[in-house]
This record gives sequence, structure tokens and C-alpha cells, in this order.
Amino acid sequence: MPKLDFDVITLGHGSGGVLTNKLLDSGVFDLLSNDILDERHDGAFLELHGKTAFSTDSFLVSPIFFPGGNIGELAVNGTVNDLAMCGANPKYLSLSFIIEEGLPVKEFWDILVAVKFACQKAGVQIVTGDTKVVEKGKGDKIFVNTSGVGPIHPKAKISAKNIAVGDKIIISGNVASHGMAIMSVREGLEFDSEIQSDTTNLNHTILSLIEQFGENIHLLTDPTRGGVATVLKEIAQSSEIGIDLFQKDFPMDEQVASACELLGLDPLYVANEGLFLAFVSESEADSVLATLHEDENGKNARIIGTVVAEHPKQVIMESAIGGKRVISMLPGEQLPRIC
Amino acid sequence: MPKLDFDVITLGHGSGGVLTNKLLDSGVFDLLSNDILDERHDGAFLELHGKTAFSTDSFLVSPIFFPGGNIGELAVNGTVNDLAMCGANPKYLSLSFIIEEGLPVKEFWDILVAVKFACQKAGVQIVTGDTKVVEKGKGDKIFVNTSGVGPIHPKAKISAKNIAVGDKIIISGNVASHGMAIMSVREGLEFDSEIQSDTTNLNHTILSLIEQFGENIHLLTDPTRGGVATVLKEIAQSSEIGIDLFQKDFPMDEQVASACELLGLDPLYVANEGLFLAFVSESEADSVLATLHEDENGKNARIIGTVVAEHPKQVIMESAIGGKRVISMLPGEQLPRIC
Amino acid sequence: MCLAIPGKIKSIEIQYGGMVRMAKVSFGGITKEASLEMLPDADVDDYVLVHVGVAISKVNEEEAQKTFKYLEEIGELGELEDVDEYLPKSE
Amino acid sequence: MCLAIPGKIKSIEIQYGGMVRMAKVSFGGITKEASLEMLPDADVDDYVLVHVGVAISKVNEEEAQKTFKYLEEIGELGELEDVDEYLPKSE
Amino acid sequence: MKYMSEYRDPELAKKYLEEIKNTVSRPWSIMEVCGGQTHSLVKNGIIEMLPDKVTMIHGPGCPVCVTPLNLIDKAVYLAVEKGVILCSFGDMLRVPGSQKSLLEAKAEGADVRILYSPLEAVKIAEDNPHKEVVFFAVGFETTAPANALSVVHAHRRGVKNYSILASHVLVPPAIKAVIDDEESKIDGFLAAGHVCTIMGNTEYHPLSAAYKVPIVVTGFEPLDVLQGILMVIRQLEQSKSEVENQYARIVREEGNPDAQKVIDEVFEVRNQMWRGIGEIPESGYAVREKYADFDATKKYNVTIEEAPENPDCISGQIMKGIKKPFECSQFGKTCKPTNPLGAPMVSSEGACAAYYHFSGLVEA
Amino acid sequence: MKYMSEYRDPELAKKYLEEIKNTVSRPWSIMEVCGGQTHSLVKNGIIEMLPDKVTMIHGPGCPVCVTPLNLIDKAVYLAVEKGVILCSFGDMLRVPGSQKSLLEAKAEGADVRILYSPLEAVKIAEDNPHKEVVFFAVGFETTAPANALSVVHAHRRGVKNYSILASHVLVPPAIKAVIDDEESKIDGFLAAGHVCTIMGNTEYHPLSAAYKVPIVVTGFEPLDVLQGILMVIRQLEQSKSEVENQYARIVREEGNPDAQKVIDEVFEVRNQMWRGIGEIPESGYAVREKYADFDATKKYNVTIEEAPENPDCISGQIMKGIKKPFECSQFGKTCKPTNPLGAPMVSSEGACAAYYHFSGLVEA
Ligand code: SF4
Ligand code: SF4
Ligand SMILES: [Mg+2]
Ligand SMILES: [Mg+2]
Ligand SMILES: [Mg+2]
Ligand SMILES: [Mg+2]
Ligand SMILES: [Mg+2]
Ligand SMILES: [Mg+2]
Ligand SMILES: [Mg+2]
Ligand SMILES: [Mg+2]
Ligand SMILES: [Mg+2]
Ligand SMILES: [Mg+2]
Repeated sequence: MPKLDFDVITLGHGSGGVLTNKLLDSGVFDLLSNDILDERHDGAFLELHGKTAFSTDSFLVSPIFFPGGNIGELAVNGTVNDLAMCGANPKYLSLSFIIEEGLPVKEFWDILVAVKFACQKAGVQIVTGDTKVVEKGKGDKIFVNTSGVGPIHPKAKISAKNIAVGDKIIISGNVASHGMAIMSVREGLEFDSEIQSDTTNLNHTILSLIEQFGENIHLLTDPTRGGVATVLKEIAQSSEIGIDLFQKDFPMDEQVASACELLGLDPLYVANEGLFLAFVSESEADSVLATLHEDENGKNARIIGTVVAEHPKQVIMESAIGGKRVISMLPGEQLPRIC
Repeated sequence: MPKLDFDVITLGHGSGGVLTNKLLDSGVFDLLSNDILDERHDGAFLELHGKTAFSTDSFLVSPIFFPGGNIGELAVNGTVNDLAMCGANPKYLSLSFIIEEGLPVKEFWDILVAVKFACQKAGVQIVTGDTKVVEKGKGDKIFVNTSGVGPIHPKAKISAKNIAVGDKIIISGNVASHGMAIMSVREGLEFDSEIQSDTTNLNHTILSLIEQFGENIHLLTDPTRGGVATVLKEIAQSSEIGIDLFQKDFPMDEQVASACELLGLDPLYVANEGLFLAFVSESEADSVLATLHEDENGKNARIIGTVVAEHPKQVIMESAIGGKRVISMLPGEQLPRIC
Repeated sequence: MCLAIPGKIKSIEIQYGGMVRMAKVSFGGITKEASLEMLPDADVDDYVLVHVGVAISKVNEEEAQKTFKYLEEIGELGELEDVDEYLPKSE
Repeated sequence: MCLAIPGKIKSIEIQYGGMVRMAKVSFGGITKEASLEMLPDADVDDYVLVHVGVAISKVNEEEAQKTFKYLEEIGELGELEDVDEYLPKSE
Repeated sequence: MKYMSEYRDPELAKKYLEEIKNTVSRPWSIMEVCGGQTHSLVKNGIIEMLPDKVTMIHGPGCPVCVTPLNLIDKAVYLAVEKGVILCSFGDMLRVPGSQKSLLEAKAEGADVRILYSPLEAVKIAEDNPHKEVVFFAVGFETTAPANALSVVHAHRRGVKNYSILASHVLVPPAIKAVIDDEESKIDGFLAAGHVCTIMGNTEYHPLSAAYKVPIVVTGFEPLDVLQGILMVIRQLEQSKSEVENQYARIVREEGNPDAQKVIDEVFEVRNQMWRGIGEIPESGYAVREKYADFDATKKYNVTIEEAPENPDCISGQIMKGIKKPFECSQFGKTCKPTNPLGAPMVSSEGACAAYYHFSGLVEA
Repeated sequence: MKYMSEYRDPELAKKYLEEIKNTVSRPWSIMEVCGGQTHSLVKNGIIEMLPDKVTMIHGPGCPVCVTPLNLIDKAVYLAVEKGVILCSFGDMLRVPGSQKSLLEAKAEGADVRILYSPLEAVKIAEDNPHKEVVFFAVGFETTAPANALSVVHAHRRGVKNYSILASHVLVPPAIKAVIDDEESKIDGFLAAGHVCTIMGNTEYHPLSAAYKVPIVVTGFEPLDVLQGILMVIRQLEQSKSEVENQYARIVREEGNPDAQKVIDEVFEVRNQMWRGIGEIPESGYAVREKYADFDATKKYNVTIEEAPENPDCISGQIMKGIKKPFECSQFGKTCKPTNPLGAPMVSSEGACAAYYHFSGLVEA
């Protein structure tokens, strides 16, 4: 970390004046240096050709540092993954901070370092950015927005319209790890072996699936906010398909499961990162699964459900003991229950 | 406004579940409807060809409704203008909200309406978006991030490297109006005839200048945070040029000037919107000015300075009475003074 | 349901100058504090049922097996496999 | 500098049950409240100097012109144009 | 988890279901008293797996659901008007008051905090000596020791800015009220295992004898519930009416005497309003005079006018098992978990919400 | 604006400059006492336009700059440790205390508010009855009536949670201290027009007579300052030492008696520490015993150890006109407006900051 003559971010650092320039010139942003970003104009100059995906997300997470990561890599991975879910090869990201005054510069630095490594791992560049500062009590340490663009893979045919009866629904890994890693900090849970957020970039995994299976990948989506249940119910509703799920097939870390029991939370509604759902042709489902098992990001992948002609718009889950229940969307925030 | 069964935005609306879907389906976002946005995937699918500009900004302003506009149009215009300053034709925007719980839905609606009209006026589309909600006391009503892309005009040659000695610096309109319109609300100032923020999209104005004057437009920049003084000092420093300014030539609304006197603020450091600075060839300066005077966004345009060989990196202003002073950057937030 | 789940006491600590006996209780790999004031004789390695941060019952190991044996006991399940199969596994 | 600027009283209001006399003062098109407690005889249309929300002096119109006349007065400026040119214009 | 996942074994569940099918000879209505059992039945899809002759009736077993409207209004008042730090269990936040829920009060800026345990509230009070902290102490007998303990802790540690807004409801008087209602026709009960963990089973023997109903104290895992149902049916088929303990791994006949002691130290039995049901004699706890300083109702002496319940909501009949949620005219229409008209639509333990979420009767 | 922009006329300014040039025959050092005049000189580029023979010396005329370090530490303490709503004028926020500035305290979460007027602070106190509100009442004589008035208002309106942390400094004793310093060689003074608006000119006659220096009470617009300079030079050239009033449109010989009355009602004269200069006898105001309830120093009885000033900072010599800012070894190096070592680098009225911003001696 470069030596600075300030320890915390203050309003002045967002005022656009000397302090803003001082922050910009302090060297902290050198971490992200590349030819495009270094131009430092009002925007970045890119070359793009043809079908392109464009996505945005704002990230707010408390705590900003959590087991397995921090808000910086979350923000990079979030947009990288949204682009990947479109079948795109994420290339250029914007990075915009809203910092609450008083944030230690050290924490800001750590976030930038995480951004840098997440970008490296994903193979993307931050090409334009923005830093704003809000008064104490008008923010929550730091909010990060990333937006991104990238060319769509020529073999990608990702669209909910391609979903067909018989399609298998593959989940790429354990559910609820990210949400519970964060909840564990908030609720003061201690884990025997740490539960980690599995935030990571999925673009390499996804693109090699598309490369290999092309139009047999019908839909990709990352079940972040609202969890697996909500995102599947959304798809069932908007695409007017029926979905059957099997509780016993859901991969889940035992500690994560225990934490959910303790707090009375349903893991199907807990937020995920570094996880995706793929709707794939029945015929290729096993091959996709086998390919995923070779990948670090897919080693726990499982088929959790099937697209069915019956009960359109409904998601029905068979419980571990064989009973059936209907899956609806998360009605509001999941709050820890006592009863 | 569509009839809704909720009056305020709550945490649940950002949870990703039913309420989020309810908000998405409520019809409020139908305002922004277009084919690309309506796909509702994790990102938007675009066609882009060749040199493209990409820019981002997060917008936080208090109050969110101010004389002459609101944060919604500010956010659209901000990114539209940043793209225009790159010589680009802004086409596609992302729109990301961070809402503090408790925001009246009516206010959210009014912001979306402003977004819509600002998009229409600028000729851009919102193609992807995101809505997050933070707990009360962890935000400030609403923060808006926009990012945008657009093809660069073939005749555009915008680069600080093109600035030459003799270049004239043109300001497109009155200084300090936006900042003082906002300050007036915060400080409880009443204006005889309302001071209005001049937030607006400048892309049409800019692109017609580029169309007409091509490479004679050397640099474009919008003096937002930090004001005219800071942005010119930044350019002088990074491009190692000298700049002479003439105080008497600065166009300013009389009420704005009075408000600055009252609060002890220097209008040169007050934030602007809907305003740009152009560095243009000496030979074309008068023609550029004449063209601007025909444009609603340039009717008060003036030449305020010249690029000089003397005092590189320094900006020197001749006061109204003929004395000289050096212009430096805003040292921190401008705070109202008593003494 | 008065959400309550069973966990194993890992350690016991006396807090507030002897006023409160608190346990670290492990629930399938996660640990949370619980008051032992309602179970003065609970000790390390005991399984206890915890509700809103208070341990309210010690699990009776012998009784715990009855659910697995019940069908056999009522004599209606001749060919029931070895009951042990269902018994809590040792960790 | 003890930032203080002159403005014109537009209206006067009695606040806090007669305790405080407040004026709306117009400064070149903007209006702000100021206490008149230090200037009990100030009235609507008077120009007053306001510092941190308190009017502290009434502007003396006659004296105000002396700065424009001074050079003439000290006899050093034979060809001084008509002083009126510099006088405050009526609105 | 040990003593938990073993009771989810699918094969044994199948065998229990078979045995239930083999045992039942004619229709029986069984009420699971506790919302946790309702949750387990619905979430595991057990209801559809039971033979048609077995009808499960969801009882009043969600303390959140039966917390009186007026008390929620008081909690909101304390948070909004008195500026206290109002602490509560998460499920209490969404319950509608007559004007607003605690969640809405929070969205408007009140300092409402969700806690896992009332003991944490005492710490918050210690950490915020300049603020008043009120814990909204709802619950059945199960939660009473923890709530009482928080008062004892605050008292011992000299924490003066802590109090509880108590709304405790007691299960046996509620069962009695249900049986006494002439419209209700319930043949047997699954009693609430965790309530009995505290209070023991002794109160149920006279009930079972007087009304001639089988009562089986039951746990919450699928096998627990299935075994409980089987035990009730076996009694019914054999015309028995006894108290049995399915959940003996947790529940002792005499309950937990230490827990009873701390309850008795802090609380005394009183008549209690049950939302949707009405007043039930001797069915709740009040804070004893001795601890009046920790009783938020006395400390703030708040009187809030009784607001009328939504007249369309038939939650009382639902909680007594007289009607099923889908027989309510508002169910899934104006009344949804995102906009509950009555309390049983709020907590996922509530009978209406349980049906709404898991049984697929409505489009979410 | 009327009575303002007229005094910025470029042509008349040129004529004043010409006249000054024609009048001056040998070098003179003139101190503008008030930071507002410094600001005007620097911002309008007047210093470079004056003939070389006229040297302007920047006086101690920034009340923010001379507020004692210890008092800033107290304000920070009240905001951070006592949790009061600390209100202040904007320029006070950046002044470094021994640990931190109020701006830094604010960034760390203290409730520090910038106000335009002390009268607003009384309203804040009324609106926040459960909080303590302290106004950091700094200023010269000019600001004293407003600060005193806030106390009178609070007293009359029965506002008990309001007090002021007073740090008033008086100009005439400071001028005397400057003249008395043997190192300083000042030939004439521009007195501070707004201070005289309150106090009148009478105090300056004995000073001018005793020390044989011309004193011209001067305004703040370019023509005011130029006329004031010309008036001083004319006296000097004619070996006069009188008190003249350049700013008669605002300043009456007797000042403002109503303002003096409210000052006298609330304050009494005391010895006062001036940051960078030291104690000057009878150069400040203390809140009278009668209003002790509104005196934050008494109300909170805070004692904070005197911290040493930064030894490299020569602000005392600068404020007495003995040295110029660029003669300070730290100027523009370790000491900048974004990181001020001494107070004159803080407010743009401060001599060091004025030089830093406007005169181009450093790379910003
Ligand atoms: S569905 Fe709603 S209105 Fe009907 S009984 Fe249940 S809670 Fe009341
Ligand atoms: S430049 Fe800084 S260190 Fe030097 S005298 Fe001025 S304030 Fe003090
Ligand atoms: Mg996205
Ligand atoms: Mg990680
Ligand atoms: Mg996303
Ligand atoms: Mg996504
Ligand atoms: Mg920006
Ligand atoms: Mg930008
Ligand atoms: Mg507008
Ligand atoms: Mg911008
Ligand atoms: Mg810009
Ligand atoms: Mg999103």
C-alpha cells in the first residue's frame, strides 16, 4: 500500500478537488492500471464488434469483509457472472464507489486489491471509474457498482425461450454458502471449519461449457438474491414451464445446513455467489455434469430438477421423505425466526 | 403512476423475492420499456461496432429533488454528458438504484419519470438495471448509478494531447447555477425568481459541434464536482499547459452570484451540471461561439480563457479590476464561511 | 415451533463474576453461546436442546432410539432391519 | 472578514410571541431571514448589513457615495467624469 | 446434525406412513397444536402423504400469530414515539399492527432490532446507557424462561434501562378452549414438544381424561410427527384417551424444574388476550410486581385504544381448527404473506402462511 | 448587488491605483488587520498592482485562525466523548486540533453541524430536546452580538439544552500587541470595518495618538481597500496619525449601541489566548456568571491538557506581520490547506492559506 498522509476517507476526497486528485494520484488506483483506464478521461475508449452484453449491479454487503472475500471481489465477480450468464465473454468493467466518510484507507486498499485479483482471475479490465463520498450516517462503509461489457460467444444461444420439457436443471455447487458466511458474521456464529463465501468468477467455466455444448445450454442464471427457489419460480412463471425439484439432490455443506436450522432459515432462499443454474437438454445433461465435475467451480454440481409439462408456472419440490410441496418466492427479507 | 399496494420502499423490495418481483412487475418500470430492457435477463444484448466510449458515475445529491430537476435526470444527463465529452454518441445506459428503505414510492416514481424524459431528450435507452434497498440510516434516500456506452463520432478527435497554445477556452453557459440551486435548498435561501439547476443533456449540442468543427475541438470536459477552477487546473497540470482566465468574462446569473457572496463561496469551485468547457483552435473559436449561441444549451456561452506558453501547469486569472491571481484546486469541501 | 435444536457442549465458561454459566454449543459444525442456567448439571460433551440462546433440556440418549424401535415394538414390523442402522452415528 | 453583506429589507415579522423582530432581507435577488434586534429602527426598504443572520448596521446612502467622490474631493482628479455614473443605480 | 437428521430418514418415514395407513379404519381429525409441527407437515409434504381418512388441523400454535393487536401497537408506539431501541425476534416484525408493523416502523427510521436471544437485549441496554431498550417478549412456555432470565440478568447486573413488553401465551388453556368450542370436532392432539420440555406433561392428564381425547407429546422432525400421528391413531382406534410422550428424548414427565423456577420468579399467570380468538382465562403471564421496573407496560404506562381486527379475517376459526385457510374469502386474494390481513398469514408457522407457501393453492 | 458591486468598478480602481502611485514617495508597511481585507487584496490581485513601495502586511484578522488549540480540543471532546450536537461556522471545521479537527471528528461519526447563524443552533436545541447542543461561538466583535443573542434567545425561550463554547477575540488589544512587538515595523493600519460597525471607532483614537500611527477604518470591496490604502499613505506622507473612516456608509463613530448592549448583557472582557500569539490582556470575552448555564466550559467542566503547538509553525510571527508565509520553512511543503500545520493555513482568510491559494508560490 502506498504511503499516504491520510488514514480515513473524508468528504473532501469526494469533492472533486485537491483531495480527490490526491486520492487519484496517491497510487492506490495504480493497482488497476491499464492503458485504457490510464487515459483518465470522462469515459473509456473501447473497440467492440458485434453482439455485446451489457450488465450492471450495485453491491452492498454487511460486513464488507466476510469469510471468503470482500465487497470488492463480489462486485467484480457479480458483473462478470451476469455477463457470463448472458453467454458473453466479460472484457471491460466500470467501477464506481460510494464511500461513507470515515472508511479507513487501509480497508479501501484491501478492497481494491481484491478487485485487482478478481479482475486478473476473470481476465477483465477496469476501464473507467468513479469515487464519491457521503457523510457519515448516509451510507454503509462502501457501496460498489460495477457495470460491464463483453462480446457474446458465437455459439451461445441463451434464452428462456429455448427451455424445453425434459430439460435438466443443473446446479453448479453447494447452496447457501455465501449468504450463510455473511449471516454467520452478523449473528456471531462460529464455525468449526470456516464457512466461506464461494464468490468467484464463473466466466471461464461457463464459456468452456458453451464452447463444448453450444445450443444445448438453454438458460444460465445465477441464483443470487432470493436464492435458488426464487429464481426458479421466476423462470417457471415467466416462461410458463413446470419445474420439479428433488430436495435430496441439493448439494449443501453440512455446517451451512446447521446454521440454517439454528436460525430457522430456508437454504433455498438464501443468497448465493459463485453458483449458477443451467437448463440443459436432457440428452446432454450427464455430459455437462461430467464436464462440470472436472472444473473447480463445478466439482459439487448436481442435477436438482427437471422441466415438466405438468403444472406450468409451478415449481414443485419433492421433500427428502418423498412428500411434495410448492415452491413460492421469498415473501420479503428472510428474518431469523424463533417460532 | 400505477396503483400499488405499498406506499414506501422496504427492505423486502430489494431482497430479490416476491416484493422485488412485485416492484418489477408493478408497472413502474414500464416507463422505461424498450425491446432490449424487456428481455429481463442478467444483462442486455446490444450490437456495437468499432470505437466505443464507456463511462460510469454514481449520483448522490441532497435534496434528491431540487429546483430544476431531480437525481433521476441528473444521473441520466451525467453519463450522457460524460460520453459526449468523449466525442461519443450516447446510446445505451444501465441504471442502478440503491434505495434507503422508507423512500416513498411516489418519489421513486417521480425519479423514474425524470429518467424517462431525460432519456427521451438525450435519445438514449435504459437497457439493463438493478435495484437494491439498504436499511434506514445506511443510505440517503436514493443513490443512482448510470453507466453508458455509445459509438465515438468518426470526426471526433478529443484528446488533451491536441491542446495547443492559442487555443480558446469556451464555457457553454453560466457557472455555479446547479451547485447553488442545491445549496439554496440546504441553506434555506429563497430566490426572487427561482434559481434552477441547469442539468440537461449536452450530447446533441456537442455532436453538432463535432460534426461542424471536427478536429478543431481539442478537448471537451464538464466541470461538475470541484467546479470550473478545479477542472482547468487539472488539465493545466496533466497537460503541462498554461491557462489565462478573465474573471469579467465568466457568465453568471446575478442571483447565483449573490448567493455565493452571502455564503462566502467562490463560484469557480461550485459544481455545475449541463455545462461544458471546450478547448478549440484559436481560428475557429468565434465560429464555435456563434454556433453555440444558436443552441439553447449555449446561449450564454463565452470565451473565458486562452492556452498560453507561459507559466505551464499554472492557471492564472485576471480579476475584474485587472489584478492577477493563481487558481488552485478546491482544497476540500467548500464550506459556508463566516470569516 | 419454538425453534429449538440439539447441540453438543464444547466448553463451559463462567461469566459476569460467577453470575452466569455459559456454554459454547456445537451444532453440526457451528458454535454458538447458550446459557446453562436452566440445566445446572449439564456438562461438556452433553447434548442439549437450545432455544433462543438458552439450553432447556439434556437429550436422553436411550429415549432417542425409541423412534427407530417403535414400529418393531408395537409388533407390526416383523422384518425390520437392525435398528442400529438408524441410530445416531458417533462422530 | 466577518463576512457581512448589504441587503434590502422586504418585510418584517414579529416572532416568538413578540420576542424577536425578524426581517426578510433581499440580497441581489435572494432572500434570507435576519434578526433586527440590533437595529430596532430599521424598516422595510432600508438597506442593512447582515452578518451571521443578524442585521448590524443600516447603510448610510449619502456616505455611500463618498468613495466615488473621494478622488475628486482630494483635488487630484481634475477630469473626473460625472460621479453619478458610479452611484448605486436605483432598481 | 445428531439427534436431528436421523429423524428425517425417508425409508423409516415410508414405513411409518404404511403403518398409519394400515392402522386407520375411519376418519379422524388430529390437531397439531404447535406451528412448528404445522411447518414440518407442510414443508415435508406429509399432509398429502397421509391417508385421506387422517385430517390434520392446524392449531393456534404460533405465539407470534396470537400476540394481541394492541400489544403490537404498543411496541410500535414505544419504538416510534418513545424512541426506544425495540428488540424482537425476527418473525414478530412483519405482524401487522392496526397502523403498521414493526418492520414498517423500522423502515420509517425507528430503531428496531432483530435478536436471536433476549439475553442479547440486556447487552444492548448495557452498551447504550443513554437509551431505553425494550424487548418484545413473546412466546409460549418454551420461551418464557429465556425472557424471564433476561429480566433476572438485567436486575442482577443493575441494568436500569431494560424492560420487556411481555406477551406470553400458555398452551394447555388454549387446548381446553379449542375443545370447549362447540363447533370444533377434534379427535386427538399432538401436543407441543418444546412447551412440554419446560412444563412437563402433568397438565395434560386431567385434560385427556376429562375430555376423553388422546394427547401425544410430539417432536418436530418428520419421523417425530409421523410417530405422533400413529400413536394418536392407535389410541383412537383402540378407544383410548391417554397422554403419551413421543418426544421422550427431550421431554421429561416433570419438565424442567429450573426453568419453571425462573418463570415463577419473574412471571405470574393472568388472563390473556389471544389475537383472533379472544380472552382465555389464565392463559398468559404478567411480570410480577417485584420486577415492575422491568415491565415495559408499567414503565411507560402506555394506553393505546383497542383497534378493531379486520372483520374479513377468520383467523380465530382457523386457529381453533373450525375452518381451513382456503375457506377464508381473503386467502391469497387481499391477504398474502407480503400483505397479511391477519396474523396466521405472517409467520411461516402461521396456518394461513403455511398453506400459502407450501401447498400451492395460489399463484405467488 | 447594491452597495457592493459598485465598489468593484475597474476604472475607478485604476484611478485609485494611479493616485496611490502618485502619492507614495518612500516605502511604507501597512497592515490590513482583517482577514477579509487580506482575502480581497489577494483575490483581486491588488497586492501585485500596488507600487513596490507599498508593502501590505497581513494581520491577525482571522478569528478562526487564532482560536486556541485547547478550545478546539474541547469542542472535539464535547462532540466525540459527550455526544453533543456541536454546531459551528463552516470555516472552524478544518482547523486542526491537537488530535483531530472537527471535520475529522465528524467523519468518525460525531454530530457536527455547519450553521450559517448561531440563532439556528437554538432552534436545533428546541427540536432535539433529548440532546445537548453546543455552539462553538468564535469571532471578533462583529460576531459577538449574534452569539450573545443566541444565549438571550435560549434563555428567554427556556431552552435548557443549549450552551456556547465561547472564543471571542477583540481587535484593538491585538493591534496594540502588534505595535508593541519590537520586531514589527508597521507604519499604518487598515482597521477592520465590520468590527467597527459594532464597536465604533473611539477605541482607535488613543491608539493612533499614543503610537503615532494612522488608522483608517476600511471596508472590504476593492475600492474600499484601495481608498483605505490611499488614505493611510496620504496621512503617512503628510506625517499625520489620525483615525479616519473610509467605511462611513456602514460604520458610525459610536458603533451600534444596541449590539454593544447585548454583548455587555452576556459577555465580560477577559484575558484571552490567541493561537500562535499567546495571551493578550483584556482581548476576549467570557460568558457572564448570570448566564453560566449557557456556558459550555462551565456546564461540562471539561479540562483538557494544553497540547503544544507545532514548533515548526511560525504563525505568531506571521500574524504580527514579522514574517511572510513564504518565509516559513513548512509553507507549501508539509503545510498545505489540505493538511494545515497551523491555523493561518486553514481558513482562506488565514494569511498562509491566502498566499497558498492565490499568489501562486506553490504547486497545488
Ligand atoms: S387468510 Fe388472511 S384474512 Fe383469511 S384467516 Fe388467514 S390471515 Fe385472516
Ligand atoms: S505555513 Fe503553515 S506552518 Fe508555516 S506559519 Fe503558516 S500555518 Fe504555520
Ligand atoms: Mg446485473
Ligand atoms: Mg474469496
Ligand atoms: Mg447480478
Ligand atoms: Mg444475476
Ligand atoms: Mg465520475
Ligand atoms: Mg463518468
Ligand atoms: Mg430540469
Ligand atoms: Mg460525470
Ligand atoms: Mg465528467
Ligand atoms: Mg441486479
